Amino acid sequence: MQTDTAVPIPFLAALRPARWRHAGSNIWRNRIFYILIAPFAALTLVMGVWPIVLGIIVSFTDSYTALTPEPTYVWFQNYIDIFSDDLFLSSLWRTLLFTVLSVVLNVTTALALALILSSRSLKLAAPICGLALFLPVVTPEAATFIVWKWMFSIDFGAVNAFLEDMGLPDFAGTTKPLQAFFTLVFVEWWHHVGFYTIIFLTNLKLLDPTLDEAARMDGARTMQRVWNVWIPQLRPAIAINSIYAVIQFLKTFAVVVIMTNGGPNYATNFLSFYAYSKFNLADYGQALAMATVLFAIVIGLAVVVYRYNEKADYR
Amino acid sequence: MAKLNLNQLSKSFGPVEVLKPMDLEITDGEFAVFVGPSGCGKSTLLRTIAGLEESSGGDILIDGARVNDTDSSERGLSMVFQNYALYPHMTIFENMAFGLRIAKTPKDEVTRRVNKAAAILKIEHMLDRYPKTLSGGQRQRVAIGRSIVRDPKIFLFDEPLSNLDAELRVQMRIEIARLHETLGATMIYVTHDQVEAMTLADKIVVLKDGRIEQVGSPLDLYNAPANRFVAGFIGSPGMNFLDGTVEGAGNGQCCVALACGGHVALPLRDAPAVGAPVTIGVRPEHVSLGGAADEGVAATVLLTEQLGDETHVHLSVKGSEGAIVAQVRGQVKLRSGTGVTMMIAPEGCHLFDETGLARRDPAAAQPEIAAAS
Amino acid sequence: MRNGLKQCAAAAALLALPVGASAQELLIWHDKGDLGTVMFEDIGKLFAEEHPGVTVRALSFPTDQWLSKSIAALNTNTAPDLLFNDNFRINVIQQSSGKLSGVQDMVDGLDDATRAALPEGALDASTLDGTLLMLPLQQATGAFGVRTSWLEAVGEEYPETWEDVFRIGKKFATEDPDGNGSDDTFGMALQAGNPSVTHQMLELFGFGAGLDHLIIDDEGNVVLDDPRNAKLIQTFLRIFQEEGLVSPDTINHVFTDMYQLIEGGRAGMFRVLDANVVKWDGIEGLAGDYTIGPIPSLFEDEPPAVEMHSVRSIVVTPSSDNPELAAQYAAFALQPESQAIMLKNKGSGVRGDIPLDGLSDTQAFFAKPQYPVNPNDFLSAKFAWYPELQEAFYREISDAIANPPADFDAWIKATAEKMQDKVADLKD
Amino acid sequence: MKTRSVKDRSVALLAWVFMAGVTFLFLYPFWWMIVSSFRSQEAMLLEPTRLLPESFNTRAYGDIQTLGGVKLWLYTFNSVFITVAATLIAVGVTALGAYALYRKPDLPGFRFIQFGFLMTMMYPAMLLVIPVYLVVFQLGLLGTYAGIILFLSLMPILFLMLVQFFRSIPKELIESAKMDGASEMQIFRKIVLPISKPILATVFLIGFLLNWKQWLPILVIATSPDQYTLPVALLSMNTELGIDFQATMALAAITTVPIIVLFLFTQRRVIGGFVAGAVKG
Repeated sequence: MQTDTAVPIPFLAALRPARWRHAGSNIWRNRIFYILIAPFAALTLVMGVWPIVLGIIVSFTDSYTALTPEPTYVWFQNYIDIFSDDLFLSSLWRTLLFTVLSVVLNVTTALALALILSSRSLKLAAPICGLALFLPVVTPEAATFIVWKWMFSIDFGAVNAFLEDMGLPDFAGTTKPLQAFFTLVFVEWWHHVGFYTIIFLTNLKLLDPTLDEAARMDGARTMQRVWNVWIPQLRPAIAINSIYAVIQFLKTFAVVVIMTNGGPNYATNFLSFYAYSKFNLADYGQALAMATVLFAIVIGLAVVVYRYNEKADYR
Repeated sequence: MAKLNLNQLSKSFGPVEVLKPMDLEITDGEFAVFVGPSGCGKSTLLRTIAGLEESSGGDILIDGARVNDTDSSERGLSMVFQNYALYPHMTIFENMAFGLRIAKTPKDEVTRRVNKAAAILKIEHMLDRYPKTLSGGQRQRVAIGRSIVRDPKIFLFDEPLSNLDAELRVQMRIEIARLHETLGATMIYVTHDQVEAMTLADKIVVLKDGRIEQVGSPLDLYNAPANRFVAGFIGSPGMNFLDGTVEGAGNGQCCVALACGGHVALPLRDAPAVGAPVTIGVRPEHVSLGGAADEGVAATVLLTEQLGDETHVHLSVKGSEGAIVAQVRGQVKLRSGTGVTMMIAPEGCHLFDETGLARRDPAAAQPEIAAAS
Repeated sequence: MRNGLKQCAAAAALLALPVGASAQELLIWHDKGDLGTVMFEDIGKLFAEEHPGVTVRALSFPTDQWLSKSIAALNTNTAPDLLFNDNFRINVIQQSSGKLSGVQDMVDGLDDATRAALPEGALDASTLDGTLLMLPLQQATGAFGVRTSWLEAVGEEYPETWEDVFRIGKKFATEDPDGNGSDDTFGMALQAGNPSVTHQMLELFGFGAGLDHLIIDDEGNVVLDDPRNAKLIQTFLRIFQEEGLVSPDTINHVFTDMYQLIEGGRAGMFRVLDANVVKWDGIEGLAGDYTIGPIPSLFEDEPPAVEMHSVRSIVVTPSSDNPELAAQYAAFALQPESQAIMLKNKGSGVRGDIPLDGLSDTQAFFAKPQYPVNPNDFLSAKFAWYPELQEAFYREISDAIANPPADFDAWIKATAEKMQDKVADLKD
Repeated sequence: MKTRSVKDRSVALLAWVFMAGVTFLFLYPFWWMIVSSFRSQEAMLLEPTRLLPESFNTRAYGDIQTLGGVKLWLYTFNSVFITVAATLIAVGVTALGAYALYRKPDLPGFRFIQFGFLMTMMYPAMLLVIPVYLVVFQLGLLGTYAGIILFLSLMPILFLMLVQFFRSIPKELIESAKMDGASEMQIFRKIVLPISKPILATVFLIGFLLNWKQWLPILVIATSPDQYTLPVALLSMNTELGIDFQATMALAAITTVPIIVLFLFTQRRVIGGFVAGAVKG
């Protein structure tokens, strides 16, 4: 999702070393599987592994020569450069802050929305509401972000018109640093929360109803049941959603390109956007050094989560 | 029709040895049942025979020919799986015909054989239907039919009845027994249910932790379990175990003092040394109850299970953690807490030494004792 | 099966062909929109009369895409035959790729009349590090425009000084000059969304008012805290602090947003470029309702003037399949008949000897200047690192817009020192 | 009991009102987009939140027939062609690969492929575009449909969904076929493929929706607006090609509405597929 991308933690198991036992005959006997996997392997290598490796290599080269047949290697100079660039450091912290805020906001609100949607009182309205929540997930973000950009326009945006009708003060939208940051938090929430809600909703439907019935028999109130019966059972779903959300929001990009271009006063200059703007000016070395840093952060997080899950499994 | 020999067959998954080197012979037309608790390796053994798992050592011989490196489809076997494994996108007919069609069998031959198998299992009327419209029992029949169609040398069954409800299970058990009789084929059957094993098998192979504990006919295993595990596993309700110490031996007799009080003297020439801890095993039908006047072990009734023609009385005795079950003929009513005397028939006793092995005089001596009692 | 494979291979080969490549086609990338495309293709039709079989295709990209695509294409040898843009952007792509080899030969090969008609200023602006990098085709002038009906509505005249601008701006914002009954107008439209657009505004106001330099002088000394420069900066910051003078969004605005306000009738004062007027003449509500004039004055001793905003130039790329043909086309674009087409579509050419008949009043304002044209210092042509300095300076400006400095003098002094450090850094 | 039901009813009412508000929040931008595409900019300024257009002003739809010198139908064709081609390749290639990896994860080399794929999934997708640009350049595929389609056909989420599905096939089904004498090719063609048909349809649908949204890889790999798809054209329009608000909304509507309709018709499948890909990845 680009929801496109999400990291399946169990696949880290692939890190285990392969066994190359009597390889020759094994390969011949399983040639059909090699044939089946060949296109996939080729695609993964050409459009995945190669670019990643190339990306890391280029991050060690002088941007000016990066695309020539014999690039000049400057080794860690690009990394030194970006880490002595205040704008990069601030965008790194800003990205992390944005990620934490968004993860908490999305996971909690998605959980709340899912609980409400699964309550019996909504009846037939629930599926319609669920569809509405999910709609932004599948619609082109170029369109939805442009719409939101105009909705937040302080000149003729619907948001301020609405606030005015309600007698509330205007909202600065993307025109002031702090407000712009939160505008993006909101728009990203609007775009993604449906996905997390649906995951929670599906998990809620899979819950063991007898536990809830038992709690009901014990006289637990709704909130007590939510807190003591449902949420503990949803813990795996909360974990999965959090992982997805962390990865989702770490790479926040399109919304910046479309709505703020990193402004105002760099208040929404997130890491991937900053890297991309370096790329646009052919600063390949620094752009890919930044990409590599972000990649390392994602891998680090994934490993931590994987370790944690592994431990939890043995509990 | 074929016989199967395993020769020091073993199987490991990485460092874990799930099957320790084992020998086994299953003769032509025999119905062999692999039984054991879950995780004992019985399914792995079956799957290794089938060729679905690679063996790590030893030989598998079918009719004397080594098949370890032969593809499973060329071993001439068929298998019935626990979850039926019917192809959901094919009709019953297509399911049963699949193997033959793969083998490029002529069309009318396919039809003939499928119809024949369907007739044996009485599923002719559902050949056009899809698996999802069938009940569990019907699906199991189709799965068996699919095996029959292929006319295999050996039929393999992997816990085929465990997904069925109790009533259906009994019914299908009988049908499989009848099928074995009709076809006279060699069959290997895996189950964790010792009742199925007892009722179906010509030969039971008891496995535990990847090792064969004992091989024999159902009654051999019942009457002369080789060790404490087999003794406890075969028979329902299970054998009772009482701890004791050898207090005297000689003259072909072994005298054991029970921890719960009382003594048992068994005929045993090669008895453990005096003072050695042993376990006495006795089946519920060899435990009887007497009044306070009778000589025996004092026991307290925990509960009684009324089965109509007989009653299982659960007793608590000193020095034994679990309950001792006595199988009493007829309908007996005993209030829990009642004190009774428990009596053990010495001829029904099995003696297990410290390592759990049964100590028993050579088979030749047994009939004498039996005659004596 | 084998046939299928062949078809697949053929299809794949077809897919792998770049779209629209052909030997006798010249491709130009520019960022001047549909009118720019018409302009180049019309010149192409004239050119084809002398070179039968040649077609010229022009593609317009959004400016940021033009920049990144041109850089990437030069670096990967996938560029089109010709690239056209403002001189400072050609400088940027050269600094990011180093692939352009200059046009001295082309200029030397021009006929005498054409060579003589090329202003020296335009050639200077087309020079980077001492090499004549690009062929100037248009000299763009920046002026100031005010909505005439709005002036009438609030009872004002064309603003001559910045004090006038602030006063009129306030009235525009509060007195509903368009009479639509709603409070939706601003005094001025501006762009401050990134370093280069903000710089353009500062240059327009600064050079137009007679400054010689903006941040640094020809030697690279920081002149920011020079009283005249400081006044410009202070005035610029004041624009953002005056209530309603500009839309609060301005801090994010690039020219599209700015044009949105202008063309949508939301702002009363704005920048006018030669390139704008042809399009604006066709916009209902705007055409005929704005007065073009000199830049508001900052200093009493300077005459009212306009700014030489940029020189729009063309380069032949090394990846061109037909470099000679491309060069011929570029030179052809300097011929009087081509220049006339440019004037008609984009409001300007570079030659001083083009006939001006058939132009609208607004076009004539730029084609035949009535005011002195103060040149931009075009320091990016002199210092390769100038854009980076611009960016550093922009960070300070945008920070000051977001958090107005309490003591401006101290701020400008501190900023000048920072820039001095930055220059020292960059010179290394 | 009576008080309880009153309370229940008020809670239900509250839930209704709240969720109605939420639904409105999620649907309104789409509505606003469509309505705005029929309203002139002046009208928008006067009454930004009007729920119905004063009149159906279709000027914008006419004006965007050509954008940046390229016909709207070409953008549309590119969108459909690139999306369908990339998704078809993605589904085919990924399904075969996922099946092979699911069946024989331990074959020599397979772990490496899986590892590489895992890394690809973890690399921030947006930034992967940068080195991919360099690779596509080295392959000589810059500015070609092939370059764009190849990159778009690498779709991790499809892999997750497919592996999830293959894992759900009882392994006995395959073993049974093996015992029946079927070769691996026969198992794949006669057993696995037929029972995978529904999931392949779902995966195709989701792949289609996701690829339709793509813009950055196309923007970066394309060398000319001739190869742009609707979302990329929309983006360009928003920045410069046009600054016409009404036309922007019209193009946004053209980009979005077909996808909304497709989604509404297939929502069960799509949502189910997303969940399947996510829940146990």
